[in-house]
Amino acid sequence: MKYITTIDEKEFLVEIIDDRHVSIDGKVVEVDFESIQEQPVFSLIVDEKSYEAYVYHGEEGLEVLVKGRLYHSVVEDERERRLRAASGGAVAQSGTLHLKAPMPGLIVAVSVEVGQEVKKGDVLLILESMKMQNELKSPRDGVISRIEVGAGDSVEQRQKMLSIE
Amino acid sequence: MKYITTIDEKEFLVEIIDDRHVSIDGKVVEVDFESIQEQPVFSLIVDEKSYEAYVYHGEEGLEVLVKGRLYHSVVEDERERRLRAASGGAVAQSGTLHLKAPMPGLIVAVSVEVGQEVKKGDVLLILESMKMQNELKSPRDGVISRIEVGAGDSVEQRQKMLSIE
Amino acid sequence: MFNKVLIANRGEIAVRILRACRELGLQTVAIYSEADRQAMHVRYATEAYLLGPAPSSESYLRGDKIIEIALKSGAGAIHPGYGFLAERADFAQAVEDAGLEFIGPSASAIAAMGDKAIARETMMKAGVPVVPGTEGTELLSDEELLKLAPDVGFPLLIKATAGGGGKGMREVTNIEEMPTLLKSARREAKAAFGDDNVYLEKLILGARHIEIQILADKHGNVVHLTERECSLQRRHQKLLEEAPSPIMDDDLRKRMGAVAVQAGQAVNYESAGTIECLVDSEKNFYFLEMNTRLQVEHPITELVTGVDIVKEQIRVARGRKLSFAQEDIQVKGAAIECRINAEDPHNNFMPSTGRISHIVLPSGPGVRVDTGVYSGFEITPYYDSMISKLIVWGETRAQAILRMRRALAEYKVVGVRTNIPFHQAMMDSHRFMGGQFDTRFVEEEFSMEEIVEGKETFPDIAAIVATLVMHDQTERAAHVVRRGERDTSNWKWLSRWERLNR
Amino acid sequence: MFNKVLIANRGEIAVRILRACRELGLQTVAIYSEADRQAMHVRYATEAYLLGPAPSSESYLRGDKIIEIALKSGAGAIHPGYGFLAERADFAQAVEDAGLEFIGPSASAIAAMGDKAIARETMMKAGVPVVPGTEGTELLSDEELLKLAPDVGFPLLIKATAGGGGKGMREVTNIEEMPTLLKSARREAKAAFGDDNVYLEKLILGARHIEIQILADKHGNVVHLTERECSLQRRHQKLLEEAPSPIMDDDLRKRMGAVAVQAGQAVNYESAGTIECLVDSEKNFYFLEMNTRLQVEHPITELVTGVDIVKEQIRVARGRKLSFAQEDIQVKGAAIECRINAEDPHNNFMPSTGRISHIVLPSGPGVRVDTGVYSGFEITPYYDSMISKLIVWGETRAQAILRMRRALAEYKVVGVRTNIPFHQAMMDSHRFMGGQFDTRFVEEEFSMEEIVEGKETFPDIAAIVATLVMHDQTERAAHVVRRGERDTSNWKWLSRWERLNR
Repeated sequence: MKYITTIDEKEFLVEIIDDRHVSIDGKVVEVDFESIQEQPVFSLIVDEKSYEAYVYHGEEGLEVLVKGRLYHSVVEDERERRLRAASGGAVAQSGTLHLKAPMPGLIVAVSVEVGQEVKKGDVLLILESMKMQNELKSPRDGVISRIEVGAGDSVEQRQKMLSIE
Repeated sequence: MKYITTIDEKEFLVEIIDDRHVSIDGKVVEVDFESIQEQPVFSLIVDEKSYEAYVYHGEEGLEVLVKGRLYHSVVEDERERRLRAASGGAVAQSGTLHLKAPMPGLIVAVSVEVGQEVKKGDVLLILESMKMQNELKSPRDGVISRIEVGAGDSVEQRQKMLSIE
Repeated sequence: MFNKVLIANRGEIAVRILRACRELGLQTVAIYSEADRQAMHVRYATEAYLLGPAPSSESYLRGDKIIEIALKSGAGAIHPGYGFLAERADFAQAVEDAGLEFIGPSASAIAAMGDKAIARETMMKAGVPVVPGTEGTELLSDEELLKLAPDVGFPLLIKATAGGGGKGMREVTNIEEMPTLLKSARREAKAAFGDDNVYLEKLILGARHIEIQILADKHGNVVHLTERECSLQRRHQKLLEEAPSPIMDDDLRKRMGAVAVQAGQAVNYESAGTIECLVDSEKNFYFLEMNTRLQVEHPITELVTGVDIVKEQIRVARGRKLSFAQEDIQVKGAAIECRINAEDPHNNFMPSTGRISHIVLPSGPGVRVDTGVYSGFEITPYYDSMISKLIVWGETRAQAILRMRRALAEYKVVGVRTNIPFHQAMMDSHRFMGGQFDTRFVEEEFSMEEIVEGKETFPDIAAIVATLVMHDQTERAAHVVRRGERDTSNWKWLSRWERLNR
Repeated sequence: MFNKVLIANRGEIAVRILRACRELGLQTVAIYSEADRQAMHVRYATEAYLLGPAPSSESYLRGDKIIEIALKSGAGAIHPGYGFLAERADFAQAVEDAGLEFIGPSASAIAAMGDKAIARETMMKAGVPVVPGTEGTELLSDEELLKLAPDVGFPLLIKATAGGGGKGMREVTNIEEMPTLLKSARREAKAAFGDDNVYLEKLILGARHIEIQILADKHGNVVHLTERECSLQRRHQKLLEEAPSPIMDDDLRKRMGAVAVQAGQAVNYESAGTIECLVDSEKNFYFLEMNTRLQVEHPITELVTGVDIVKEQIRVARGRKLSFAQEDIQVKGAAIECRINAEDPHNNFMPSTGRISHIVLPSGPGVRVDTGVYSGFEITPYYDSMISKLIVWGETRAQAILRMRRALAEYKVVGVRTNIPFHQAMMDSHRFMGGQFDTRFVEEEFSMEEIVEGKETFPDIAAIVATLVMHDQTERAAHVVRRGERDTSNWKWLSRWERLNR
């Protein structure tokens, strides 16, 4: 079985040969992979090097914690990859982005207006939660197309707050 | 719903009135019972006294750990109780008792013979396991009716070793 | 003398105090909001009483209700912990008026020292140097503060008079931005302390934040337990503390200790308290404020002095004399505390809410964890984001740093983001290792990304793990594998894991 | 100088050593049997190598294979931990012959001190009092031992010459029972150490078992780290240790310390070692044996002296001088260790195997847990039953006892029985609290049942909990309740819990 696995924007071609062998980018390695009972923890021994991985489902794909660093992964098999390629691939990137509340809280201030151009990193609004004021920044360049909240509003977790075209 | 709950040989009549009320031996108490997420742990607040209980399935019934002490419980509803009473109740007590290996190990010695009378607490055999020699004692008075293992035998966990009539 | 203590707090500090009570053989009463029914402090206490809904203003800040519960339960004393009602003189007074023991200083000491403006004046009168700022103790309006600001000089700080922990604090670089900052400082102070009064203080650049722990009994004994180094802050929130301070010398320690004891004596102080100072590069120190309560970072002092500060607080509240004298206090080794917050250090330290699906705490030699969370704990947006404190001791500062690295590597939290990577980067920072930092270091000079960049990464390992996990999941879904006790598949899968993560 | 260490052990001690290596910045190599593939030490190490099947004789006792792995992996040193190969002179020699560093004493020191009979002779020659027994160093047959027994006098002990930890030890009250006991002692010794030689020793009644920790470097420095009290034993297995000993005084400590250092010097000792003594009621002491390795109970010494014994072992193995001198060693406070074994104290301490379905470790001030187990860990019958060590420190012995009570109450193990109730009863025992006990106390005078009997019990609470849990389970089964995210039932049920326990 062949997979295209993306780790933080870097692609790996991973083929599962049998229970003890995997090839990664064409290189065959011997793997000893074990799920730890009752825990979301896996032990992987590759060429006698021991790795402990904590794995959980993130927004898209699995989050993998290895040696203190968190890796975001997307695993696709060849069919999935072809389907995505056919449908235009990275189209979502340039479409509308909805800024959702990362946690419930109170809108302290909205720093932008509809129609305003924003750069990646610009502060869009301030959300008060956990007794802290948190600046929410734009994840990319764009134009504010819609604002659905105002200062003083309470928002629920994942509530849409504004949109960027 | 009414239950007869036996805790270490003491019987309690427990009636569940509603989500917040239970009567125990006729006395109504207010209970706040909560299961702790992801853990076999329950929090019970009765009359503002706080109890934390660890609960798991034992050989028969639930084992309940409260304030450092383990309680063996058997919970029966009225129907179960009637059925058991009809079938003779404590008959098993005086029937044949099979001594099973509490863990895998090696039989070092068998201290009794078939036909021998034994008292509760007499050593029946010695099982070596976890690098220790463990004396297995008779759980009650009786006569050895059958011996299925000998010195030098390896036994599996829960393997029948001998029987007491 | 009381034998039952009500703990008017939640989270790790409630558990910390419960442990101290248990070690003293005292009965305990926990209080909880609706959001905290499953919390460790509720399960750990002898008794537990519901306070009210989740928001602090309806639960942990309801002093009236708390006193009512103390009386009803027969608790003879109330320990306020830190935050919430800990530095409210009116609460301390109400506790006393109800005939209960407040485990902390007297209401008058809290009023004198807890109000930052009055404290500054008290210290100035006693001849202790203070950071220049708005003198006087009257409450000032925005208009008055704007008028006084140029005299204090920019940059300056707006600080909450009832404050602590950086809440209600704002840095001001010019008069133009001041009105807006005053407004937000007052709002934050109101939310945190129920009091929106603020004052101004000159910002001393290049300074270190060093504080002295004191303990005092009802018999006039005041002893200091040496210093803590607390310069590593972000938005005026301490992130990491250590004892002793890398810049400390015997002379400075003696001088600062003497001032701290003097400050305590000036207000007939009782219980634990902390004198916070700024120390400039010439080792001049300025009184900043006194925290009339237990500090978050008290454990590092416990580790280097061997004194259990919380137990000592309770002992002196019961009328006992301090169990040690000044000459008994010796600093041994070095201790570091990392505050583990549910915040994403890769995303501007955004708080992270949700359920901790799995947690592994570090353990072993020289490692202490104070926490109130567990696998299954839900982090709500109602309270602050600190989920635990990781504290280590080492024979030397270098060994403490190496041990902290080891402990951070063992600490695993699944389900929410934490600032563990920040602390790991800090432990690798040459500036930190060299002890070369001031209060602006974290915000202005420290780059987590830079330090992380140089480290070895394992994207290939992550790729193999992710692929094997997904592969197995897909296989299972396709074949509907029977789940027996023994699964011969090598990358066997746990149903719990699947359920947890779906 | 080596930078990579192979740890030739498993369980808590492997994790302990791995932590020390990590804190020293050293790479680590773990070895494991087929039963230990999921073990913490495997996941914790930089590298991990499979040794063989579960039985020790095919895995952790395979010295040849372990040296081969060390060479293959590039490890420059081997730390043997305790048990297994730790006191095998032939293994230490083979390690040295392979050009590797053995983190422990030289093969000749192990041979001189590790063999109990030779050790006795060495000590006698040095003028140190020893417990009377079969003198001489030749290996004795059953016939010879039976002939010598009356001279030694009854009661006496059969002890394994390669022994330690009570394995292969038998108490003999008369000549008639001796042949059988010799046989079983030899069998146990063979299984534990691969060597079935035994010797005889007079049983001193009313004695306390007190041992002195020493540390020595390659430069001739030998320092003692004061004593540990280890009298609380059952079947010659230590159950609970403390430091300092309640009977110790400065003079006795000085005398015993001097003898311990002298013993180390007599064999050019290097690394950590322990001189075990019996101390009678007149405070006369007799050399019993020397353990030429790290002891299970080393952490209590670490807590009262501040010295990290394992790190120090590694440092001296790298050729460094000891980081302290005799005069730097001061005892501060008191420490207690409870060995947490998977044994049922209510059922004759029968070992308990099976899966730990849930475990909660105590934490907070003054508490240390050294362990290799976790929720989900399977306890197999292949290795010993100790699953962890709970160690506490207190400012005084009384405070350490109170803290241990608190920690034991926090320690929860679900799925297997443990001896926690035994330790709880011991902490409540007046004899223990008064420090009034000898090596026979646990077996002959201590009754767990008696102590437990006086305690308040909560059968009604257990009844309510059990009933609510069963009721809910039945309801669910009957109605096939849909499992949504939010369950409005007040005694909601977790599917994981059900699965775990079915």
